[in-house]
Amino acid sequence: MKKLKKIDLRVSLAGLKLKNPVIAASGTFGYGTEYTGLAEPGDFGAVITKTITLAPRPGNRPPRICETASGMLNSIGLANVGFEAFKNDKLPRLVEKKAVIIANIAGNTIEEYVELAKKINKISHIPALELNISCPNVKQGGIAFGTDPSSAAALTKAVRKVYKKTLIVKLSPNVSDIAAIARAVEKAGADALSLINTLYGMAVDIKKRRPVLGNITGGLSGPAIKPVALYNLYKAYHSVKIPLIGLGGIMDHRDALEFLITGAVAVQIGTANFVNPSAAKDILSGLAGYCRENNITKITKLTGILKC
Amino acid sequence: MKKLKKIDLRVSLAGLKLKNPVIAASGTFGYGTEYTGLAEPGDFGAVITKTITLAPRPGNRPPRICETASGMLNSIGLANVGFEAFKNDKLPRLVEKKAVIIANIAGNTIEEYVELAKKINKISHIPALELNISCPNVKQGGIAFGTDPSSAAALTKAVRKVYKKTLIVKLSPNVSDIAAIARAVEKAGADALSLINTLYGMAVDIKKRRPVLGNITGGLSGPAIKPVALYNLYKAYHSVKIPLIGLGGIMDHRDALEFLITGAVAVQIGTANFVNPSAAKDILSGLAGYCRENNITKITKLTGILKC
Amino acid sequence: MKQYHSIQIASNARVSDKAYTLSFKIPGLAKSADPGQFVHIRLSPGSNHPLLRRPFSINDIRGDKVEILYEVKGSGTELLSQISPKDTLDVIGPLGKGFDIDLRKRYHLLVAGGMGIAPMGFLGRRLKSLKLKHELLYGCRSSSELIPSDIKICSISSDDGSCGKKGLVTSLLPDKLESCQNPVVYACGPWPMLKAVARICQNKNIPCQVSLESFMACGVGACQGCVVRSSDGSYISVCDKGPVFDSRLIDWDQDCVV
Amino acid sequence: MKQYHSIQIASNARVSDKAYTLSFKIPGLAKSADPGQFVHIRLSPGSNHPLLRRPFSINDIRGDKVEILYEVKGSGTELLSQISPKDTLDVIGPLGKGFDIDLRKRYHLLVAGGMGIAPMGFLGRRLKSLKLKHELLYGCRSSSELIPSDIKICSISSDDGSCGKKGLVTSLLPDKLESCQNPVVYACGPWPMLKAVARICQNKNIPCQVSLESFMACGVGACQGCVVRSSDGSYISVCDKGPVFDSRLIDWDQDCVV
Ligand SMILES: Cc1cc2nc3c(=O)[nH]c(=O)nc-3n(C[C@H](O)[C@H](O)[C@H](O)COP(=O)(O)OP(=O)(O)OC[C@H]3O[C@@H](n4cnc5c(N)ncnc54)[C@H](O)[C@@H]3O)c2cc1C
Ligand SMILES: Cc1cc2nc3c(=O)[nH]c(=O)nc-3n(C[C@H](O)[C@H](O)[C@H](O)COP(=O)(O)OP(=O)(O)OC[C@H]3O[C@@H](n4cnc5c(N)ncnc54)[C@H](O)[C@@H]3O)c2cc1C
Ligand SMILES: Cc1cc2nc3c(=O)[nH]c(=O)nc-3n(C[C@H](O)[C@H](O)[C@H](O)COP(=O)(O)O)c2cc1C
Ligand SMILES: Cc1cc2nc3c(=O)[nH]c(=O)nc-3n(C[C@H](O)[C@H](O)[C@H](O)COP(=O)(O)O)c2cc1C
Ligand code: FES
Ligand code: FES
Repeated sequence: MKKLKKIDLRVSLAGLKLKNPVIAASGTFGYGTEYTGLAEPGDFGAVITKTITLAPRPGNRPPRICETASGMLNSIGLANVGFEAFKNDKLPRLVEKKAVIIANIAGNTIEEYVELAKKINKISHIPALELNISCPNVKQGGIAFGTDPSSAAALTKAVRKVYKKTLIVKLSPNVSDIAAIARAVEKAGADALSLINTLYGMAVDIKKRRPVLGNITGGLSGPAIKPVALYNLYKAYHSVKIPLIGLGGIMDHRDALEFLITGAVAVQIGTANFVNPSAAKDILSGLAGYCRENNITKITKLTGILKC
Repeated sequence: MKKLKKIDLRVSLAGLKLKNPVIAASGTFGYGTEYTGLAEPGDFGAVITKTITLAPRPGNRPPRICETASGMLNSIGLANVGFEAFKNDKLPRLVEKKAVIIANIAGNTIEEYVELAKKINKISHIPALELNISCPNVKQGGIAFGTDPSSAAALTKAVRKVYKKTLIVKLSPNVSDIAAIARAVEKAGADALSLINTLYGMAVDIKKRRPVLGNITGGLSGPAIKPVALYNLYKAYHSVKIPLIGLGGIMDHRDALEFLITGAVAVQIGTANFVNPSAAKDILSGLAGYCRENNITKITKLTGILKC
Repeated sequence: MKQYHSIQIASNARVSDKAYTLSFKIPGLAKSADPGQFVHIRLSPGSNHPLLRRPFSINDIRGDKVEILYEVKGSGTELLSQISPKDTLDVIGPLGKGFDIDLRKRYHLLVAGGMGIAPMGFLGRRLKSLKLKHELLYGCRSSSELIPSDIKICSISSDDGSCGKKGLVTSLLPDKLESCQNPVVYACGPWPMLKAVARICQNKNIPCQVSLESFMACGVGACQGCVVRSSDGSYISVCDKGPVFDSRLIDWDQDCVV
Repeated sequence: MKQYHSIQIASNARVSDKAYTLSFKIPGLAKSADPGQFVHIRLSPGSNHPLLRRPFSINDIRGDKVEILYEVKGSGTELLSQISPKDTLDVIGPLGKGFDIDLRKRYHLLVAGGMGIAPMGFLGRRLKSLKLKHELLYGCRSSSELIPSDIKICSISSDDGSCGKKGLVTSLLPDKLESCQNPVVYACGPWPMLKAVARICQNKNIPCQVSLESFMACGVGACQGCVVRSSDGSYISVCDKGPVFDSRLIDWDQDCVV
């Protein structure tokens, strides 16, 4: 038997070096320690925290999740312990795990984002920040930052001013023209983009004649949205030069390959963590196997090789 | 055994009377006669034709379809015989079937829509028109009419001027704010709205490292998009007063009930026709059964009874 | 907790109208589980239909075999009922916080409604091995839904009177509680039943533990998808803080989640 | 064409490394089908996984039994291979335009590559009953993929030389065509093979009919999803205008669709 060649799985996101391209998506891997025994932060190239806000948030009324055809809806409502408790209680335990930590944050106003970004900037254990810009912007009348290029740009610019490390902006697919948002955010100083967040969705309980979710509507994730995610990635890849992180419905290494080939430097795993906590490990060995079979020595060679 | 009560399945769409609320969606029931032996136009409350354009269109290069998780992508590219051949060759055969016919049209410019609408207006066998506003508006730099409230309104207004019968506008889900589009179109004179058309999507063949579709991207339909369709319907229902026709992923009567309860007066069946040509008949008997079990004598009583 | 891939099914047999018991051999899980804990099962490994795992209480542990007792409710459990011993499952467990057995209590009353019988087999066996006096108060809709149990039954009720006393299991509870000394109650069943049991116990100042249900995604406290409202108004996740809670911790005025 | 719900499977048996034959009884379909036509099968009625139907040529008709021959390619055919006689399918058929048998031709040559053998059983039987002289030229990758056939075989080829002549089936074709009078060719197999067969026949001015594959949704000409480019540059739907076409009607310079 031939000796297995070692595949170089390292990737770099605008200076942020990761040992592999598989990242845990925000909100699906908690604060990094909940899966102990099933999956470890160190299995991933990086772990993105649940969205953190300045003050703790209780989240939305239950039920908060519901299965749909090849997908799930969630209306967690950014439930989180708030920045202080994150820093004091959650972070130290995650730091022990020696994984690359990316903090994901959200705010109701640009000021809130900026304040949080400043605080995160000071934490030496956190080398990168992901902005969740898909939450309602109260000041702008309920329109999310993520759906308007100029608001997205203004937000990114303001955060860029105070945040000195790797700045990732996570885009919403609930837009007509992802390219416009991607370009605006790139120009405003983002180092990388993650796409996509969940699609707006809803489900109805026909027996109770009520929405299944306590919050009425929620965000759709899982295999059902993979085609939409790939479409958005494809459009963004042809609009910006900064590195892209693809996500949405990735369950196995074949899914991950679709994203890499379309233009992603790295991928995030969300819903798959619930279904199969060893998804990251399985995907990594699948990626290595694919590279081996195809005589590819570095995973970065796959990015954007789509022939159109 | 108790005698089965007869359920009144009739619905009315701004004056257009249908014997039942299950309509064949554009592009999935051809010109109405292709399914002969499997399904008849008369099985439906109405049949919506494949989108018709002024000139015939060859459509996009193959492959044009691809299965995805609980869904399918299509990039047919509005392939159709064009208005003249439709009127002379296709329509007479459909008219023989004695079903309510709704013509679906598209154009590259407002002028093209208007010209087509005028021609359709003269055809006595066609009592209603559905505008497909999800195709690129060349004049406005490639932005689809369906994703910009003011373009959508301008188009609707122009068609409204020349079209005297029931005018339905079919909305795209590829927007951030469906309510804004719905309101704009209502104000511009639409009699009813259909929602949703397909979501933008893409799939990659990892062996060939090529998009699966010849056209690279396509439209996503089927059960995967049902949560997105319900969300858009819910938002539109709380924004406009005109009747709504719901569609997107309806496969059985339980799906149809979710749409009716959320606010639809009628529903359209698209992808389900491919999977099960007797879907319409099955859905209708399922709806009647549900009404019977729940002591509902008229299907119209279900519309919008969602408790939030 | 651990994830066990490709677990071969040992048996899958019907035990009543709609209920089945399924067993599989996982020595590690069998050894470490406590009554009231649950397993989170991926019903069709390798496929994504259904997508999410389904949580089931551990009904019993026999040697290194783990047994669950389930009712066919929707498409997932329908699929499970058709699985045969040559098929495999992907099982995560043991998960959650089980019953907290108070050794000082003189009388341990198990109250089960319908499929709420599921965790009681394991709890009864544990109480027995601890030589703690225990009995089961068991309510079901009808005799056809009655599931045989090893535990000593003190009373049975059924909605239609086809077995035991006609009526709700909660109607038997007050008398029972009167007749015994220093009791503790462990309850599992539908939300309205748990609510009634909790109220009765709280009124009598009798400690009561309830096992709750909720839609679940991760099963480990990461997603916050499975929360219920607690009596202090905050939300608590059922999968890791429960599924067994002190009944006083729950806000019983909220709508039932599942 | 008709839709046949809940069709019980009569048999589903492996016939080679990756190929299976599946049969079911549908008298109406058996009576009305012609060689080259196909059935459109919903693999899991009641579930939407997979969502779309899968098209399969009719391999043979025996009495009122319809038989298909299929290869496991992806998840749909994998599922099909696991289906047992107690399961049911939902079948639409017969669909499409089959082979156009020209009764004036003296020699009917069937050319099959790989699973292209599928429609040939039925075609051979029809030619036999019409007392028309016919033979099969059959190429496969290797003997392990060879599928037994009733038709008189004139030559076999295999890519690896494990059976018949080593090489492509198309390399045997020119000689064969030289040696016979007034022939017609019916071909089914992978696109590159069909392209080669078409070229050879067109060069010799020998009529050639090819059975094409394409992704399909409706199967009845309604969706325009299954088109290929024809030699005049227009798109034609494979499901209703084909799957069998006069080879001159096809633009052989396009990429293979499936
Ligand atoms: C901790 C815990 C222990 C449980 N133990 C048992 C048990 O021992 N025996 C038993 O029969 N049932 C038990 N259940 C309930 C069981 O999980 C559901 O009946 C099952 O998930 C239904 O799946 P389905 O696909 O058949 O139903 P679906 O068709 O999905 O839905 C039917 C109903 O099942 C419930 N349900 C669906 N998905 C979930 C989910 N992910 N999490 C929770 N509930 C869901 C909902 O109430 C839903 O309305 C338990 C639930 C929890 C949370
Ligand atoms: C008219 C016609 C007759 C056919 N007859 C036979 C036959 O007799 N025996 C046989 O083994 N195969 C036949 N095929 C091919 C067969 O339909 C595919 O192999 C099958 O659909 C693959 O399904 P899957 O789910 O296993 O594969 P998937 O996992 O879906 O994909 C594997 C490959 O199968 C093909 N495929 C997938 N979906 C479709 C679809 N909806 N329509 C067409 N191709 C698809 C694609 O090439 C795809 O790359 C025929 C195809 C056509 C169009
Ligand atoms: C239960 C749940 C909670 C989530 N919470 C967050 C969050 O707090 N912040 C965020 O940016 N994205 C959040 N997401 C979105 C995911 O990070 C991801 O963008 C989305 O689920 C699509 O990827 P997937 O299909 O792989 O899950 C959440 C998703 C789920 C399912
Ligand atoms: C193959 C295919 C072709 C379609 N063609 C059209 C079309 O010509 N015009 C149009 O308005 N919608 C078209 N649609 C969209 C459907 O009418 C419908 O809006 C969409 O498929 C969502 O419904 P479904 O999930 O029930 O299929 C097409 C959809 C499919 C799948
Ligand atoms: S199911 Fe994820 S926190 Fe309980
Ligand atoms: S599959 Fe629909 S036209 Fe051929």
